[in-house]
Amino acid sequence: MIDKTVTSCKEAVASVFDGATIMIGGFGGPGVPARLLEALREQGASHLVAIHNGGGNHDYAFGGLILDGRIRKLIASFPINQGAWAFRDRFLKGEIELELTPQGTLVERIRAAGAGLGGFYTPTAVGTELAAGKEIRNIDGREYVFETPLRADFAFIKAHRGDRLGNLNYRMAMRNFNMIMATAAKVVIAEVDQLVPVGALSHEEIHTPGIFVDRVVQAERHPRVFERPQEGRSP
Amino acid sequence: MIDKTVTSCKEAVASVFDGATIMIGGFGGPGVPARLLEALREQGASHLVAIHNGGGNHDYAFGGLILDGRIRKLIASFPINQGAWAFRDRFLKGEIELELTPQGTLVERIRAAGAGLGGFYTPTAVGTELAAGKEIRNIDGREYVFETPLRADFAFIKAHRGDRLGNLNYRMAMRNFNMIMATAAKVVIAEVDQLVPVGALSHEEIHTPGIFVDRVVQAERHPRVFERPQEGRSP
Amino acid sequence: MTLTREGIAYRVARDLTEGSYVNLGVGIPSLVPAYLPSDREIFIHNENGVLGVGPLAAPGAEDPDLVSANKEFITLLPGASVFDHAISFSMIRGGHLTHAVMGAMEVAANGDLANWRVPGQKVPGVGGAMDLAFGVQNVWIAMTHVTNKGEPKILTRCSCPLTAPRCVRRIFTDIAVIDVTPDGLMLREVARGLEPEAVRARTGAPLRVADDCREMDVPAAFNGVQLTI
Amino acid sequence: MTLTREGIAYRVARDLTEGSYVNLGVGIPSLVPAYLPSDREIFIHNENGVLGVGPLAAPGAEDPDLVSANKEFITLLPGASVFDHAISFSMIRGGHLTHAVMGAMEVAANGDLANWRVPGQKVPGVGGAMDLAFGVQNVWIAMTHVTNKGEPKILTRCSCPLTAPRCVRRIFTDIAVIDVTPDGLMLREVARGLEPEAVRARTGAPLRVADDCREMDVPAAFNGVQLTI
Repeated sequence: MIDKTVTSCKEAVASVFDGATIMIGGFGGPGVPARLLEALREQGASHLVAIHNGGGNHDYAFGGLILDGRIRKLIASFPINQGAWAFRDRFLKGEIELELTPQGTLVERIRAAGAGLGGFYTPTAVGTELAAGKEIRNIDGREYVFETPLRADFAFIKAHRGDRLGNLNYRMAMRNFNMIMATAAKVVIAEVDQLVPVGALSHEEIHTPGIFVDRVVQAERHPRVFERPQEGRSP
Repeated sequence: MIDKTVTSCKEAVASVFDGATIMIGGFGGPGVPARLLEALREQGASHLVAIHNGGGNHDYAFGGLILDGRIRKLIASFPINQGAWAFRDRFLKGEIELELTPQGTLVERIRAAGAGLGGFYTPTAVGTELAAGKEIRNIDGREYVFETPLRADFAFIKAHRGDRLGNLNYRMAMRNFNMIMATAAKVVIAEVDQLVPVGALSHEEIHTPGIFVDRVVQAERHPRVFERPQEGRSP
Repeated sequence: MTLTREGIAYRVARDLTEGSYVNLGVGIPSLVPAYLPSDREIFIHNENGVLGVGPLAAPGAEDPDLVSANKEFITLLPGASVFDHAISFSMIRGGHLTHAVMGAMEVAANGDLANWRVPGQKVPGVGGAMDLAFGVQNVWIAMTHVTNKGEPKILTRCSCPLTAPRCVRRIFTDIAVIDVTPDGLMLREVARGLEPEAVRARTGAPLRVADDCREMDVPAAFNGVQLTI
Repeated sequence: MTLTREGIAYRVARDLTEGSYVNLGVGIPSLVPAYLPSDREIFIHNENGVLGVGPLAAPGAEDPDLVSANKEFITLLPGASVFDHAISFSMIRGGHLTHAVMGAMEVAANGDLANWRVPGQKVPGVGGAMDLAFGVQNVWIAMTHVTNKGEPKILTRCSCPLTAPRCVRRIFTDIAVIDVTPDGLMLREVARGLEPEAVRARTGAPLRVADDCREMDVPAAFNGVQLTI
């Protein structure tokens, strides 16, 4: 019998290695795998490359990993959210590298990896500094910039319900990056609010089919994800 | 008050013009907008370019349009399904043009149009006759073929439930091409089994948000979509 | 008389027609929903995967899984939908949203927009700003006409890094409504009691005055400060 | 002794380990589910957007919205999911499926596969065959070893149009199991009572015999016809 569940976040993240590339889902509080990230702080892996929309919040979860000096490089669209002071500090000291990419390009690059594509042309950023040095191509009279797939060794994602086959269901705005990141990493680890028996999720409410998921762990929500708005966004 | 519903399939397809490009959803019986297609047969537009996975079934719906000589060109992956004798006849007589594309490339090209991308690189078909004459690019040691977006003037799609805002919900295997085609045409027309009040579909079971949909019409299922397997596929 | 920030938001709201699908940025644009006419169905999109956003959640009634792109706890209207980031940015980049209303640091006469990065800003962040500026059908700007120092923000050419070239269609400020046309900037409306010249004096690019240029129709409650020409 | 078509399907099923995600083509591959060991959880994928396919629907119990890629009415197992074509082909092309089992017209010693178009076929159709051949982790072929005319289908080089180059990993036929290795074809198993030479005689490419080459372990019920060497 297949059983992708593991009994603790500690066990779920045990195989993360120094230098690994990790995708981290979530946008604001919804869909942030905060318990997995806390477990990774305990676990100790460092020199990590993180792919995440923002720059982490304060001193816990992803913010905590940055604070602890465990992230070598961040690929993100908006690392200047209000709570990202740890990132700001390290970035200004030159202790963390940043690859800035527009949010839609970020998710599309991740999707390209998950979908087996070699790259794509997007109009976003043509003629701006974020396209500097990149290939520009005129297609049917419009200019596009070439973007490449983003892959990872691990994806940390968060869903509402999950079963032992790895099937996942999300509530409300939890899907955000989680659904796409689940397709683009070698090892996909899902933190869920609730483990349910196989068949409890209807065929139609499985948003991430188990084929994409390697480990599932049930964890009570980290209390700080309920905090009031901690992040801003660009205008 | 927004009301995207129309009262008949006849009204729903009235604006289709000669020479229009039309995407047609469905795979086998599930998700085939057969009533819209029958209405289009009545409506009379011709010299149409159709984008559909198969070659139509027998003498009704898309098969009927082909039989009637209304399709100038077909972009498809598998126009040799068992019921596609009308396509076969016209193709062999040189009366219909065929652009053959692998099934995954077909849906990805449609998605690219809907997502505002200029094109993408796929590994599928490299080194085969379906990539002949196309741009090949080596990316990170693997070869890919460049594919361009596929747009349409109209998309005919089929969902299970829909509301006046154009929100759509699909049952089981109905999603197939419908969800993607809904993003890639100027006018998206949805045939639904059941019109429901706004709010009857939960936020999470809306698969195609109304933003993508222009017209919704309730129609009883065409009886022939319940027929036993009419199509084959490649090995 | 200038408009207050709320007045600018009110004026933007007047131009959003029934059936608009709108992404609203932070700042003045975020004030727009309060002024949408109740008899028009308009859908607010948030790039984190929601369409059909309602009012902010009442204290104590927050759903932890439901925040805006600005990370505030929100509610959803009937008919609202949730989806992932890939679909959300397909809506944006694919041209499905009818409007994006954003703030700006600078707008150029040709529609160039600069609103993502102040020159010299040490930590950059772009979020969805570029995707919106490149993808949405109508990019509208809602901002004060001049900077805190009184310098024009509407210019012949942007000096800040661009968000997107030639993307802005309409500019709503505290003293004017200006369209970006193929022939340059066109003044459509001026704030109450102001002459077109007063707008021109505060604009850093040539400004033509539309034949039917008129006074903005905004309630007096939104009056800001008296301007000296 | 050759294997029947069911025997080939049975032999394929033995090699599908627990947790496999498998797309099965028409013909012999479509017979595989009947022989999957009941103590292994294996997920059947259909490219039209279902994962976790169960047995065909009983007559009278068909769900009109649920067909296989071959357009037969199917059932779903607990834990099965449905999705759109974009996600379905992400699974395929993105390398998420562990196995694709397909028929073939020709397989070359380097793993080239030809199974989509007979030369001279007047109306072409490719369906998902190329996506599967390019994308799936393990492309396995299940076919008769030779054509109806007795000509080898395993060749030094394919003469039919390719589905994908260098994609086949393992070939299951009515007389042999052959791996495609970087060093060419490797005979792993032969049908009961046959010598490797008998397989070699029916193979149009060099065939090395594995040190541990053994007789296929398939019940006698699947015995086909007696072969003369």
